[in-house]
Amino acid sequence: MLYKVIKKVDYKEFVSKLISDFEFIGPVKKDIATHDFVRINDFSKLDINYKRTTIAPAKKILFPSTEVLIQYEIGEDIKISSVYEAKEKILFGIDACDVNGLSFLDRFFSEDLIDEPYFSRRRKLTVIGIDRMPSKTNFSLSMGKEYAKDGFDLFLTDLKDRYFVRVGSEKGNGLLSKYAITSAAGDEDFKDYNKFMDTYRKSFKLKADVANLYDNFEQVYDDAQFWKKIAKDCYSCGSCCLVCPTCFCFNVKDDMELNLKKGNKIREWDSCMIPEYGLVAGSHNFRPTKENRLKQRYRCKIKTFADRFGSNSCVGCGRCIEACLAKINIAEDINSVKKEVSV
Amino acid sequence: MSKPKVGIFGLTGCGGCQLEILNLEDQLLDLIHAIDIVHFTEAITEHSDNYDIALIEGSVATRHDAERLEHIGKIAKIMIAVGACACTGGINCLKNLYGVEKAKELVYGDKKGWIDAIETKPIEAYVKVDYYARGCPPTRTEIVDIIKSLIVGKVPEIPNYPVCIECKRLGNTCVYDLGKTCMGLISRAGCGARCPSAGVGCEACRGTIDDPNVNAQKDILVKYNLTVEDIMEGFNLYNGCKKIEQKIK
Amino acid sequence: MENNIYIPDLARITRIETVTPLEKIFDISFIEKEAQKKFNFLPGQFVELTVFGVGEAPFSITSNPNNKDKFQLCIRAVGSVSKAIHALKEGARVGIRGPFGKGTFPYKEAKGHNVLAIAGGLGLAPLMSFLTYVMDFRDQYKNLMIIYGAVNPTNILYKNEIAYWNSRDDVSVCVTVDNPDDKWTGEIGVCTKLIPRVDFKPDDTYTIVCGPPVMYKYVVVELEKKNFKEDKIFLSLERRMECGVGKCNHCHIGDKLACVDGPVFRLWDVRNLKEAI
Amino acid sequence: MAKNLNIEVSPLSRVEGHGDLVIDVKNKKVEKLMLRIPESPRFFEAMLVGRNWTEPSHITSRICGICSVAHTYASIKATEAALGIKVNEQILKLRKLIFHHECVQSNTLHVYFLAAPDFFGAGSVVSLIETHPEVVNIALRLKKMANDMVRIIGGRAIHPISTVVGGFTKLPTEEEMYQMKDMLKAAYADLETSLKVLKTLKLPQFERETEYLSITDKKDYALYDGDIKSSDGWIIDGKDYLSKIKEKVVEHSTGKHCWASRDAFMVGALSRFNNNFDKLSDNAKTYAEELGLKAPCYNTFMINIAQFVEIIHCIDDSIKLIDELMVSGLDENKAIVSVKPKAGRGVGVVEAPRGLLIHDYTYDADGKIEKANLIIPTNMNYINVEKDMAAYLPLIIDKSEDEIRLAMEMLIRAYDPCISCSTHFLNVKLVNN
Ligand SMILES: Cc1cc2nc3c(=O)[nH]c(=O)nc-3n(C[C@H](O)[C@H](O)[C@H](O)COP(=O)(O)OP(=O)(O)OC[C@H]3O[C@@H](n4cnc5c(N)ncnc54)[C@H](O)[C@@H]3O)c2cc1C
Ligand code: SF4
Ligand code: SF4
Ligand code: SF4
Repeated sequence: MLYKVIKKVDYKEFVSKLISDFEFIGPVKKDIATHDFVRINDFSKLDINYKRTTIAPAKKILFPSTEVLIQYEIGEDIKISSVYEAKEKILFGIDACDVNGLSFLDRFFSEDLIDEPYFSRRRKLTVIGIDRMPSKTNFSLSMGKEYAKDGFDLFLTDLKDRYFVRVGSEKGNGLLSKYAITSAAGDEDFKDYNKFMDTYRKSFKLKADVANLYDNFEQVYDDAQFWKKIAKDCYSCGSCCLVCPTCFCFNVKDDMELNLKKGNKIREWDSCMIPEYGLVAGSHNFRPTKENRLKQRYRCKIKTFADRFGSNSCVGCGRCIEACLAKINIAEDINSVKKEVSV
Repeated sequence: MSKPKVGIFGLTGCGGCQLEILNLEDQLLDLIHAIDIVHFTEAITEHSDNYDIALIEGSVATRHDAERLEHIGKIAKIMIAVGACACTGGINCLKNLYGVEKAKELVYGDKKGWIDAIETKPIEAYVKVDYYARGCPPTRTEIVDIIKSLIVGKVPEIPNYPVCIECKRLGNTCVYDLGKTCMGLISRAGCGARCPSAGVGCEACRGTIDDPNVNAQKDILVKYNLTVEDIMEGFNLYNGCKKIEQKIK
Repeated sequence: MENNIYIPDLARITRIETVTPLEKIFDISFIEKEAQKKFNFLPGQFVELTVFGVGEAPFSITSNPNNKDKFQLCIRAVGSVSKAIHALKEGARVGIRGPFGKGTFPYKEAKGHNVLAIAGGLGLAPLMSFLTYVMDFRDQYKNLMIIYGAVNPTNILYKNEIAYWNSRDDVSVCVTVDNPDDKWTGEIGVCTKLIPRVDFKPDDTYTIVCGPPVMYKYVVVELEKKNFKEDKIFLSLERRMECGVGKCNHCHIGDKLACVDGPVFRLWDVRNLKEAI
Repeated sequence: MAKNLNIEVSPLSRVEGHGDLVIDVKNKKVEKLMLRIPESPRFFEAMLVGRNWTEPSHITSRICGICSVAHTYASIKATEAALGIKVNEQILKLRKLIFHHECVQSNTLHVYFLAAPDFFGAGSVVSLIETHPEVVNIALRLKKMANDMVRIIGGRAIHPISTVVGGFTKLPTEEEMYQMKDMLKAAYADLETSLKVLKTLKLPQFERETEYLSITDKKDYALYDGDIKSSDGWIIDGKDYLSKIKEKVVEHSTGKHCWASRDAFMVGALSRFNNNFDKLSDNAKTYAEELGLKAPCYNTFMINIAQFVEIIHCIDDSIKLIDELMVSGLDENKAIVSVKPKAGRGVGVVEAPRGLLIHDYTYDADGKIEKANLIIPTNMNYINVEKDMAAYLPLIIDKSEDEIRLAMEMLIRAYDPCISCSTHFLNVKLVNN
């Protein structure tokens, strides 16, 4: 990897140029409670010091909450076409666990068959990550996802008077040479970087004990009492899934215009926490209770992909914890699994 | 079903649902080509007693309403309840909470005998309802979706998940985070999370999802320093006929 | 552009046969010759069928994989897509994606062994592509036995095929119904009842099962009583599917996906997938 | 020619809600003539009792889907008056802005969808699509513009959401403000075309002078705020409405009848025009002149023209309001003022599209409603409608039954009676005092 530094004064210049030259998406204060990743036209709107994790994860840029997969026109012939728009965009200011979330989706949507609607956008997306102190609910350290090894073009770390820049791709390097004044990172910079990372890692308040989770999870899986307790307050509202940077479930539906000539196949975010998710013909539901569903979600987050990809899909960003009004907490529940099996 | 004959009828309500149909603007002309509107008091003079689909707005609040509804029910093959008043009784049910006789007395005094008013009920209390376009008012998209589905021959997809899903799809800040309360957790989505999007808690004008976790709602309320009564007040607004409070123990 | 995995190929319904009050069989062939040529499926695989304007749903291919110029689906009218296709006429156009599913029936592995097929209701349809394949290469397999349970005599699918199997002495067929009518002379009751009568050697037998979700548990119990081996039993599992290509995730079974890893699974795998049956 | 007539139109179509018209003529003598409202009364005054101060605007908005913004604000203003709340300029301007567009929406609906088919001899807007597609398209565009305005500011086109006691729960974004301005400007072309079409219409010549009631303001063409003014020469503060406006329950109709200085009065677009025409935008004044509408005007059928003129005024004034608001941009911190419940009475008076609308609430110390009284425009027009009919019928009595039926229906429709709201009732006790 290439390591560089950029001075704070030059940083502003750099980002402002990107904002004027590209479709630039970054964190903006939305209201008293949250930030959102939206298009930015003016440097002053950018606010990288967001405290919460921002409700809608950046996945929405690549995998929008509703999108048209294909379009068709019925006449003499039936014409079918894809319609996804794909523009060069810069996604700025997502933190390490979100970068890891994106990497997960990259892998997921390319596993086996490639999801073109996703990748047509991904290929044109430049990701500039930035380190920030963990929020209250962030436990990415426990999940091994507090640091992004790849999946970005540039990754910035704030070293007070300058940014330490990890250059993750040729594209990222190109941007730097075209738009920024940088210098190669030296010993001093690395020292400060290490100091920052140590403090950063020490700042995680929420921890999840994932040791032996892979096996323990199977052990508690059929323990109805355990799940009853865990899921007691769950509304089956699905918020946890929709805010998750690595949740990918969707529904597909056909929508015909009233003229009955043109139609779309649309996909929209779905959640395994809502009852319909497992419903099939004959009104049989494979996951009829909220307990079934919650443990399904946990399985998907903290087990399934350990099998499939060798690493869990949960990046520990803590969004689901913030979003859950029933105060269901995945990190604490991971700890409960451990406790249940240890006692 | 090709070009079905459709009647649009109003019982006791505010006319907003019928207006929502007139508000289709971009789609109104397509709609008129796709279906044959044979009855629509609010918009057209011609009327006919020959229709396949009846869209009913408003709740049953007089004997006259009940008679008309039963008459329509005998003719129409498909009955669609449009709007909270027709689906759940809607805001009209507040009258029941107050008491029909008492309400007559309060408003009409000694002339109350002139008034034909009975306990408010949703239309399903009198006729079999096939589909519900819920909400106060329902969204035009949903009304159109139901009609479209019937034309192309599919079951209309009415969400049975809570409003939170739509909030999250839209990227809304949860109104609990704005320091207000919201019924969205147990209310049926399909409105496009209009209220939370406007910074106001959901008032459950589309009723609840099939299996709401109302007990959790109670627990949560305590966490947010609220009581069941607080939330029931809100819930009664559109669901006074449903007596959901009996579910909350 | 055409690498969009969600774009279906256009196909035409060439023949419709009403088999029961609920089910119809559809012969389908692609409009583009190229698409038809490319379409090579294995027994147990399924397609995603679009009725334009209505939606898409997964259906198992029921025809013989050796038949290259068309394929067949047997569809029960239960919901939007299935009812809509029932309303279509011969010549109507539909969209097809697939074939999908890596988990197929053990048409190769079972060669040289006995084959026991157990079907409940509509579950016979997915087994048909395998069974017709076995019939084509009948001499490569040992004994073949088909146990089929239907709700009542009118709901029995593939009556011609059953009659044909009955006419041959190298196939044994047992059909049972839950609710017999006056004319019914065959077996009565659920299909699990017939399993104890199977006299195949467990080590030498491949069993394939398909039926409604509730059936599997009971069938498996009966099979195990007879010592049938977990790795020689294959179950075709149904789940809700929105995409068919492993992206929408609705068909999760434990850590696997029915659409990609299935829909046919070995009992050994199913055992290790929580909540599979 | 009909000597004896027995007309019953039930239900009256193209009016919001249900109404029946009964005319009985024997030997050219009018025996019976009445407008009957068989719809269920909805008892809003009863529904309101005991509700928290946050709710009345949501509840009363449901009195009428067509004038939900007007009810929302009559209600909010009554509550704010009772709780002693003053809102800031920004809130006030946004309120006027959203208020204008209910007027545009409703007037468009009435002029183009409900009344126009009569003048073009079409049975409904559906037939109008065949014969006059350009008119229908203009109407659809105008309505969409107005609905979009209400939706952007209020969160929903019918029964707005963000409009609450104390201000707004959410403000339009800067982008939306400019978007609204563009939409408004784009509407002028359609108004130009409409003018040409309206000029070709031959409205019946029928004059009957009556008392005209509306609100009035020193600066504005009063819609959102003002004192109550009568063409008979008096002006009162809204809260004193009971000193002038009386009402009673009548048997043949569930809508109450009202009167003020004389035995009947008129409210709505024509009253507003007659009382306040000098406050109209210059542009609107020009349009009025071109269409031959001059104050005072006593022709009931001209209500439709007054409604059209108001559309012009509202669009002109909206652009002005947006420009004023955007001078310094919208300030999130001024979106809403804080509210504390206390005991008290408050009256909210606004102009709904159909005329004067009054909400009158009394709150207890916890901020719950003790007593509510609502006066609705269609109720106020009742007697006047019947008097118009009685005066008009003899003029056309020589026509065929069908023609008479149509002429009478047109006359009633000119008032744009919103019957769904008129079906709810006044507190009888108040009538007695
Ligand atoms: C691998 C595989 C192979 C299959 N093979 C066949 C086959 O060969 N033949 C065959 O007939 N079927 C087969 N099926 C089943 C078939 O896919 C379903 O019957 C089909 O998806 C139904 O689609 P539909 O649009 O007709 O029904 P839908 O309209 O989707 O509804 C079907 C049923 O699902 C439930 N449901 C679904 N969505 C909702 C909702 N939103 N709200 C409430 N209830 C809901 C209801 O109970 C409804 O009756 C197979 C399924 C799989 C997974
Ligand atoms: S865990 Fe929380 S966020 Fe997730 S579905 Fe349950 S209540 Fe909703
Ligand atoms: S499961 Fe929760 S903590 Fe894990 S990645 Fe998803 S939202 Fe973040
Ligand atoms: S605002 Fe209401 S509907 Fe939206 S997420 Fe929060 S609780 Fe759910």
